[in-house]
Amino acid sequence: MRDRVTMRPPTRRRRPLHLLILALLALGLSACGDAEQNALLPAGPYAQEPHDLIIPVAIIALVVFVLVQGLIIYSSWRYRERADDDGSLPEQVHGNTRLEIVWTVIPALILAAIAVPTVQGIFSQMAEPDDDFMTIEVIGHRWWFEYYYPDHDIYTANEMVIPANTPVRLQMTATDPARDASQGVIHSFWVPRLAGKQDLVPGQTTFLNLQADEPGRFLGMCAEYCGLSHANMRIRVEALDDGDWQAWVDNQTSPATVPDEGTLEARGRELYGDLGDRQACASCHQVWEGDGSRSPGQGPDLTHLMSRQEFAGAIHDLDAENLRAWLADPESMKAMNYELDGIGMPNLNLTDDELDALVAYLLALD
Amino acid sequence: MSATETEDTGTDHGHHPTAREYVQIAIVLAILTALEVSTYFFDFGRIAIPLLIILMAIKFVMVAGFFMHLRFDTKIYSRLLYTGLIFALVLYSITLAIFVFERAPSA
Amino acid sequence: MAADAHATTLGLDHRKLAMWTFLGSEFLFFGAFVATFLLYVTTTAGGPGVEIFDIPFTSISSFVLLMSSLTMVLAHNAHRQGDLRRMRLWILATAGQGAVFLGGQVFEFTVFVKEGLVLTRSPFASSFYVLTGFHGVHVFVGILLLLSLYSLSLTGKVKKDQDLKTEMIGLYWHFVDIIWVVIFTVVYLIPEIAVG
Amino acid sequence: MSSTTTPKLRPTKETGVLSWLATTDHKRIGILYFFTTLVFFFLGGVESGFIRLQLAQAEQSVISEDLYNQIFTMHGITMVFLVVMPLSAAFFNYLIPLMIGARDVAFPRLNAFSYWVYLFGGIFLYSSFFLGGAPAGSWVGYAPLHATEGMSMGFYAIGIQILGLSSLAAAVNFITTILNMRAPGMTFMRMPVFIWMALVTNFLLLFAIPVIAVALFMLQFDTLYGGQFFQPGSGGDPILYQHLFWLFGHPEVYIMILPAMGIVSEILPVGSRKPLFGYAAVVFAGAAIGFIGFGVWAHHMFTSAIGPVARSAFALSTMFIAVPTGIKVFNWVFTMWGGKIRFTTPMLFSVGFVSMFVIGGLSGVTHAIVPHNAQQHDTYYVVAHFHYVLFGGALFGLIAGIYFWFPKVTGKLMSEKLGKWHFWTWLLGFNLTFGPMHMSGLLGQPRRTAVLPGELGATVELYNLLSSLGVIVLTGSALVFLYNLITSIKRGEASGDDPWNARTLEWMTPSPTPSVNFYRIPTITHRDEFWHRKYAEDESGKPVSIPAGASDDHDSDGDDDHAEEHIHMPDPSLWPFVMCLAFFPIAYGMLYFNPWLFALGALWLVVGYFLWITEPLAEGDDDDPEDADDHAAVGAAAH
Repeated sequence: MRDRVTMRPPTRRRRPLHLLILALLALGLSACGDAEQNALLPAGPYAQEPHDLIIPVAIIALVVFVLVQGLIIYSSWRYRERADDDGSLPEQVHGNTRLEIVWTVIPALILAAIAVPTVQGIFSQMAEPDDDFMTIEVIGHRWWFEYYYPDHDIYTANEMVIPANTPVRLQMTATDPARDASQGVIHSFWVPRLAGKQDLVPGQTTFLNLQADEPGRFLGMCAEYCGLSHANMRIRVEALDDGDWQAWVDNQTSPATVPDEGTLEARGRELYGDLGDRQACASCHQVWEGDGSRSPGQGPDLTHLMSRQEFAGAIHDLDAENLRAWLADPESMKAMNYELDGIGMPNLNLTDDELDALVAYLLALD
Repeated sequence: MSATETEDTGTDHGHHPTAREYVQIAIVLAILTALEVSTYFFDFGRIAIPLLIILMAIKFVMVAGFFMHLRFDTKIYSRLLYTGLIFALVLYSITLAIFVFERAPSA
Repeated sequence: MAADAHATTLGLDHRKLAMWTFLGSEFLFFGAFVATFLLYVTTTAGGPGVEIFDIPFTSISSFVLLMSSLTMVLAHNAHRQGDLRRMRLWILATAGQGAVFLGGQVFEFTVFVKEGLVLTRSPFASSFYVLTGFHGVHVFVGILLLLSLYSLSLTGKVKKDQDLKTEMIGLYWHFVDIIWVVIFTVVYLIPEIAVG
Repeated sequence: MSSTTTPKLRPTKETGVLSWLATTDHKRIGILYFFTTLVFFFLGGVESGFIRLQLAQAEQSVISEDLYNQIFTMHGITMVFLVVMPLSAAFFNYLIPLMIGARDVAFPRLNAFSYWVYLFGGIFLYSSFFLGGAPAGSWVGYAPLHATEGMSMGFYAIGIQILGLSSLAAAVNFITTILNMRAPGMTFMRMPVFIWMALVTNFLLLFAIPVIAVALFMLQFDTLYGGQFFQPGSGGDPILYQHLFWLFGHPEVYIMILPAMGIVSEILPVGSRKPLFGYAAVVFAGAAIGFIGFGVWAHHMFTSAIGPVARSAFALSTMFIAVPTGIKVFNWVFTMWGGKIRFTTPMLFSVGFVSMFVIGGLSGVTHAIVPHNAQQHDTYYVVAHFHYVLFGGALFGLIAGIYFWFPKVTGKLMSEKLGKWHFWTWLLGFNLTFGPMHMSGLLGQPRRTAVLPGELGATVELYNLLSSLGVIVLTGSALVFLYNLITSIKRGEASGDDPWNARTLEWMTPSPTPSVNFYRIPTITHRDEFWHRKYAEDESGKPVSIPAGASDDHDSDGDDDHAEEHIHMPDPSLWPFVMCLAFFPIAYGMLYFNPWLFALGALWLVVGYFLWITEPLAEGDDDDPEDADDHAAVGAAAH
């Protein structure tokens, strides 16, 4: 039979195809200067390894793709019935055992070759980093991420700050019922340029390694559907060089600013602690002013709120206007249904005066 | 209208146990059950659990083989039943093994 | 018997083949519940665990169910010999034993609930009740089938030569019994030794 | 039972609504399945329209997050459970008896039961839109999120349970039919590949449906009655749900694709006018896919809480399953090789199937690269992948089947001109919609998000816009198809009995198929029996036409003179329909925890069952009531 057309080992064609892939990728990347969430642009070893695994596989897949599609198109064209056909039927070929063996064995060999580095990669991705690493605890809430730095006793939300060039091991779980009235659900932590994703499971601990080689801001999102506002549960990772990192730690470990008596900010601080018959901010949030230990509430820690750039699941820039709109009517800023399920930020029916004071206070928490 | 498969034709299996044989089987089953229950009252030590599993398997095969006529019927029935059983055993064993040995993805 | 008016490819009756096919799939059904129970056998959330089981009591009701398989097969035996009267007797005996088993289960559940093991108490409680409960539902359906067979044979709708009908219900009944053989060992006896 | 009653051919003129409600004719049930899936396909398509409208541009809010979540969930459920699976069932119903030379399925009333359960399950699911909101938790319904969401997820748990019951009953029925009702001489290795794939598919259903049934029962208990199966607060393990779901869910993928593979394996030889290349290899590869398909489930959980050994093992099994898949693809291509291909519409869709499926298969292999799977998982890359498998694969194959067997059902041809328009716009629209998703996924776009985040960048936005434009093309294409379908039913060109010069038994009967299927059951001596009755082979393997009537066993003419006497066709019965109505009170009773409603339904079910088994029969009937009841009771007994 015509058994010439079989799979050729892909190695011989690697070079031009590699170029082709790179060209395609370049096309994909050309317009995205702002693509900090691009899995094809690894910025650290834990994103680099999967990337280096997938590229050769993609090349092999592309070879197979071209070959098979070529075969389909060629045989469609070559063996189509022509206008001048005599109407006779073609030879009734039933099969060819040798060919069957060929296209069983060759794919099996290719897959076996891919399997070895895959398994190695699985173990090296999941193992503890060899070098000294920093642990950060990640807790998935609906719908925001909380970070706790056990070495420094720091709580923060939405934006995770890490030192560049240091391996970080995330120790992750989802809200437990003791902490949060609402049931914890599964989330997934995904910052594509730093690492692949790993689910956060309530009641269990999972781990994820990541590392940024250079200072920079890296974007990510929750990648496991977690309910109403899943789309609004975003992640920012800010990698800082040593100096900035130290400054950040120093700031975070210091108590919150207490505004001077008589100022608008001080009025805001009062309201923060007491809103009369309405739920006080302090019943869910924490502003640590130096006394006692830090213990988080149901909502994000606000001690150094203004050291962050974004809020509300990192979907809004942290500025006076947005803060005010958020306090006035949270559900217009982010999909939530507090009345129904108690998840998210309630509408406290604040008056204009109260809004002014609270916003002023929050803006002072730097 | 003959069947063309290699499997035997017709369900008119050669043997049907008599009522007396059924009772004898039931007595054996009763004795095995008594043995099973005795593990609760007496300490069998480390052999208790293997023993229970073996007794369970024997009872299983006896009920299926005699009361359900599997021993005397066409093999197709056995294959259907035991395919399901083996699928269930293998799949759920793997699942439980993952829970026991592979629960948390820590190194 | 098989092969009524039409010859079939395998020479088997459709109904019997279908029943065995269905029974094969039932293993996957009960297997999932048993696996869940095993996973949660110690997950009691501070509530009652396997020590709550009353092995002597369950042994008796298990024994009753096991013996109902004997009466079932005797019913089929009688029907095969064309003795509808004796068949009906054994059918009633089988259904009666099934009812005793179910009664025992209801009693067992009631006692457990009084001792604080309610469905919502823990994963252990949920998996125990749902596993044994679904088995109970199978027994209940079996009883319904037996009673329908009984009444249909009274009205002459099940005839002397239609022992396949009895055999089919018997297959189902024995299967439900087999499942209990497994449950009795895996859910009651072994955890009692290993955990309790 | 006996056949002592007078010889009678079943009356063919049965019209009116009642005749459809009472039908037990596998062909009519197949037609019912077909048109029902069309309706659900329309609904699922509208839902996808909303999804693409919302994501056409970044940070849009055409519909609210809540509604978006409901819509993408219902899109998935609809397309999987209410379109692709039942559309396959439509083909099973119509074709299995015809292709194995039987007059009906083993249990005609159980067959009707399956259809009505499916229809009512679908209606129940969709009623959620009017009863407080549809399920909003994706088609997987992961716990614990969905174990806490109350009513809407109750619709999910109970609705899919009902649909599963339909599939399970159908699986038992079809397995019995295929094993036990083949025409004399039709050995396993003479069965058409479609029948083989139907057999494998139904075994997959048989063993997979009980697993999802358990998962859904647990979800239902957690959601509605305070069960603790997946509640982490009391030690429940949410990962258990994932295991159970995917123990079903992965075989489910093959349940959806194998029938289409079977269809294509029938059409490619006819279009190429030579036999299927490597029949045995294709059959065994299909069986192997089905078997291995049970051993790869955890590859949907590579980013979940499972350890490295499990990840490695499932990576290997996942790669392994690519081998039999590849075998099939190469055999299809070599079926075309050396043929004289007539590119009719069914042939175009079949070749399109192979081509698009290869893309989906290759991206599937990349998922097995676990470290990188952690990047792809739950992104649009995955969305692209499974649409290439299920849309480019299953749906292309099924549409090929529609064009191919349309003449069999109606005796008319669908318009080739419109068919070609349909194919090329379908191919274009499909690739435009789903091709860019590969890239948008790798560039960081997660799936199941109600907004397209602007921060993903202009490239991702562009790709999303292209995807949304693709849906417009697909919509136009679907309208062409619909127009073609309706006008061809009304005034299509007469097809004759064998318009494609086909190979398998169903084309031996007149088109449209008479209600008895075969006036005389043929005796099978070859694979591709019908072809061998038309052609002999000379020494060089070239087919030589056998003059009509020369065959010694020529019983294909639609001539009543040769008809067998005592043809026994199943009697119509209303009870399957009436009995299935019980699932409404049962389902709503479970949903609203109303024991009286539930008891009413259970009683209805039991009474219906009694009427079913005691229904007087004109003739002996092979129908079996018992096992239907077992399933029903299992489904009904939720608390």
